[in-house]
Amino acid sequence: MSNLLTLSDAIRTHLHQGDCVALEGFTHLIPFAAGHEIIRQEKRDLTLVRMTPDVIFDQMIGMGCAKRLVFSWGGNPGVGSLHRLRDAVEKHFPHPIEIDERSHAAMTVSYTAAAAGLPFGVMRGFLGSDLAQYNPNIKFIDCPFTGERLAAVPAIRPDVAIIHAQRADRAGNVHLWGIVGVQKEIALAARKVIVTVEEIVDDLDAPANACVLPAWVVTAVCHVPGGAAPSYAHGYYDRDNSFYQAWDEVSRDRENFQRWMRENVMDTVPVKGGA
Amino acid sequence: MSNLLTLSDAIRTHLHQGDCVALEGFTHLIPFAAGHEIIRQEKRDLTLVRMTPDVIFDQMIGMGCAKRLVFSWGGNPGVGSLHRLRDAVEKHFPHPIEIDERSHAAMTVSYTAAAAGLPFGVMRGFLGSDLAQYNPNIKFIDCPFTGERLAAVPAIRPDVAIIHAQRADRAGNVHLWGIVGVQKEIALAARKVIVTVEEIVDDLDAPANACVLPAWVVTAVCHVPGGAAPSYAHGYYDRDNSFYQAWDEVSRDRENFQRWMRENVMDTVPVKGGA
Amino acid sequence: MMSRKQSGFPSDESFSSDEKRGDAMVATPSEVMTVVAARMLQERTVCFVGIGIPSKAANLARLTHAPQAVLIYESGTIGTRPSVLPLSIGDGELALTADTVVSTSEIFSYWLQGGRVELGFLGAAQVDRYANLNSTVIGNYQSPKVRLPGAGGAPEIAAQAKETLIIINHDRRKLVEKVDFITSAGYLDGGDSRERAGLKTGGPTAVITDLCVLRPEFQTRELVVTQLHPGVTRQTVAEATGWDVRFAEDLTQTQVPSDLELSTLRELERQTALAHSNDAAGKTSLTRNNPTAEVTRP
Amino acid sequence: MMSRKQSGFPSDESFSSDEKRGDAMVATPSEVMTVVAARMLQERTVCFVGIGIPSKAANLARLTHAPQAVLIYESGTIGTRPSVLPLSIGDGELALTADTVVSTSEIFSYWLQGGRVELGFLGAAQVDRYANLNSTVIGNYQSPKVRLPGAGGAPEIAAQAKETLIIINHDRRKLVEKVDFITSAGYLDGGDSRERAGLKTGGPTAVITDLCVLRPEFQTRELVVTQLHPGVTRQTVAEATGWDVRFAEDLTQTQVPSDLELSTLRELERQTALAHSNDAAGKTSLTRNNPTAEVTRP
Repeated sequence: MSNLLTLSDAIRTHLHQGDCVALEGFTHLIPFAAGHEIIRQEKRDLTLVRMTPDVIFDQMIGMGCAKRLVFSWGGNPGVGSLHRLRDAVEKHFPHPIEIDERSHAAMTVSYTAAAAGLPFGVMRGFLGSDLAQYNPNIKFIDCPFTGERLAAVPAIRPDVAIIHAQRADRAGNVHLWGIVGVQKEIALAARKVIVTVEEIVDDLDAPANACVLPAWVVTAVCHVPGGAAPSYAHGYYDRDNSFYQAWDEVSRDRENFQRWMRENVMDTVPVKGGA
Repeated sequence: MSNLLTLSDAIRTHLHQGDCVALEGFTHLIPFAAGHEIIRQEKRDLTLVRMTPDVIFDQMIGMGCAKRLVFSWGGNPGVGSLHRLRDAVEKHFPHPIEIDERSHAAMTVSYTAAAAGLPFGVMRGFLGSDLAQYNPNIKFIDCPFTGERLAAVPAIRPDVAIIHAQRADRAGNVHLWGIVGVQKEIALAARKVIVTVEEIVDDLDAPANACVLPAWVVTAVCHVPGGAAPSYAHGYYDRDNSFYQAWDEVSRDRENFQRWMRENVMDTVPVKGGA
Repeated sequence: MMSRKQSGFPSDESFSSDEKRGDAMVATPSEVMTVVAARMLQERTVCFVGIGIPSKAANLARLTHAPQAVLIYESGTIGTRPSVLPLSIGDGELALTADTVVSTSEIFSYWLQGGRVELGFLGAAQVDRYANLNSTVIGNYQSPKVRLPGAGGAPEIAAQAKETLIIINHDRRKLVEKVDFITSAGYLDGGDSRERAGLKTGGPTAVITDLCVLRPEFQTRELVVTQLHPGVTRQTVAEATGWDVRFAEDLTQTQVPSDLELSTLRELERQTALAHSNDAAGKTSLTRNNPTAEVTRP
Repeated sequence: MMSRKQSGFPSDESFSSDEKRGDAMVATPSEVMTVVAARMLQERTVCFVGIGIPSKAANLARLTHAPQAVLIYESGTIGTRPSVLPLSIGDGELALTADTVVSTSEIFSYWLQGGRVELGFLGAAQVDRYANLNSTVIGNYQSPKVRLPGAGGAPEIAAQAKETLIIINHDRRKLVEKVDFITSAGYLDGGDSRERAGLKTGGPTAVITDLCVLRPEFQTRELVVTQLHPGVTRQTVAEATGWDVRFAEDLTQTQVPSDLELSTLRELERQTALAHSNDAAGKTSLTRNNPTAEVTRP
């Protein structure tokens, strides 16, 4: 083989302008390093997909990568607003973005439908909620057996899914654990999958029924230690809660934000690693 | 608490005449001891649910427990026919049984729909297959987004699900591993869940993201070492392949079968164990 | 009444430091709100918990009268017993202390939609007189005055938990006649409109604020004040409510938080602050070792 | 040709002991069938494998020319590399040697229906001239003459794998004009009827018997003989086929199994017999120890 690439090569080769790209990780294992590389490579017109946009999408939106946002909860967890997201939605800065807004449950149903090769998924939801009024991607169907009215949401099949995991072996098999979120689902939902990992090991030695992605479903594995910071990687490092708190101040002001991004993302050397 | 019971008490208390009962375990961890206890307690008019009826349902059907069978593959794995199942379907002995026949995939969709609280599940299937003609539980619906024709199957929500697992702790939390089949799904699909286990331990000490059923979703835990034999319990004992081969001869003849059941099941003392 | 921070959108669940401290054994309004919410979580209840005050209340209940309450967080942790409060919904602490950790999709399908959750705690930016919740926008959806974080897990918690409790700071901008946007259904237009919309669960049974408790009136489903917190007058509540709020005939007084409740709550907050300041200092509590043994210890 | 056991329903995939042995380096018809099936599994192919000859052929391919073929069994094992052949679809050997073991529902949803399977191996009691498969009943469904085991995973493998190979002993009762019951769709009534029924995948590309290989003819989709095994005549095939079978213009001869293919196959069978006789003697190869380390070693 192998599917081992540098992060820079993986993003350059596999993510194109205008793509639909999902970066998943539910608080845990958020692929920050990959998001920064996308910003550095100035990918534009992306449809960004993530249940919880978090600081990583705040940065990508603020830097002009996003044409459209598919999401379900766009706050800074435990802190407050995502100011760059709000600035884009409320004031169209740096440019307007389209919003495809759902609920957490609906996002997971869309991911699992795509992973299972189905065009849509069924859930009991959105009855009485205004979300369905504003989002044509939420429809209602009747159960053919009971007649019950249920919500239907279309599969989300990104061009590229990017996740962060704790480990891969040299063959490119990936193992993650702890709060595994929807990473397996989004990886199997997408056409291509890029995984950044803390560590490359000789033998995964994964426990029974662990969350493992076999190498043959992974487009690229990139060795990026610390690639989830300031979120956390269970067993490697903690969430940097102080960063999330500090981000509120950094991101409130456009120029302050841009300066921070220049100094901390744009002018930094891309993370090395890979084969 | 606790939910710890003897197998005999668990079956007596929680399984009633005429119930719909699923016994799952895909080759691995088949709850044979529980099936034998159902036979000994002469439960009748049961709707028996299992993807692969296997020898355990052959025995229960032959002993007259079944009114109806919901299944997807009714052979003796690696050997041939289930003769008691065939005798019931072909010759109505010991009495006629109704058949609700699906495919493996459809059974798993019905289980996961029930576990997820939905009245039905969607799959791409049964196009061109005669099964849909004979089974009113297979219908077709159109995707509200793409118009694609897909199969729909109703949720299967048994009154009781019975599974076998490797271990439980004293609080009644259950841990199984290896080929986990559809045990978690059927456990969460059913109204009541009985779990027989090889071992009761002080601390499950289960690995990250293991297949664990919390005590509060388990109606009864029964300590039944060897409860899966002649199938196997990964980490405890192997599948007794010679038994499965010998069963072909035992089960071919009605009287031979009945003698064997009398000697090996009916006249034996119920397995002790439990609280 | 004591000074109460009128916090704005959307960081309304954070606390000012003076509130956190309070006088020894004299509860702040926020503490009263948390204690009252905790009391409503009965022993052994399976509870779907959001971050912020819901998480604080649920863990206070677990550490006092409901040690066997089962807490589920949407990140996938079931039966979690955090020793400090998580700052985010997916903190490692939640995984380390859980009975089991499953995927987020499984949490919403098998556990919430599967009907296994008895009680859901919800917060919101707005709640209206029929207990509908808004966490989406202030103003118009297409060109919002304030873009709030959005739905998250709330619409399904509101629809699928057997009952829900709403926790919110009492403020005319928050308790409104009609929410700008129904993110999560309460009783919709009141009466049987919730049932007619196809919702099968009980809906909100209480709105707990830092001034009082409101409950849906039988039949009309309008929220009425059923319980006033210590030192709070009807007038204070009426002035802080965005509709002409009514008071129940059998209006009761909230029992003052006990020393045990308050000391447990404050100790939990102290430990939490300590742990998070350790995080900030770069110390690592999640040690790196064999993944096979590190998570999911009951 | 050599004696060939005309086995009945439904244990048609078991072998008589003389077949198993064979003469050194002279292949039995069953061995030829297995070797020919194995050759059709290309390196790195993701293959959904059933028990019996499909499993034997797939593992023979893995042990010879396709070491990186990915074998998936419906019991939930992905990337399994058994050292002996499983007797059942869920043998512990499959779990012990897999890259990962997932639930059976995940196998069918994310992996098979998800479109990740390139090749499916299928057996059946009957196959007809349009490659439809019957594994449900002989005779009438409601009052069958012979009740067969049923569908199992076959309908979805036939519908969702990008292509399928069918392995079956050649016999007039098995290769029939029209199957009694379509369990798994082949080309239905021929022509474009498969596509018109909404099936999106390629369907069966070969039927491999112990006499020959049949492939669907372009456009009509009727199975025609494209390849004869060593020593087999057209007449033998015609007499053993339940319809007026046609032969391709460019009919070829099956290459005799190589010494490597045969010796690998026989060693695999020998190891399998040995392992299963150990089982019978009550010996335990799956030792009991820490569950965290015992399964899923790649």
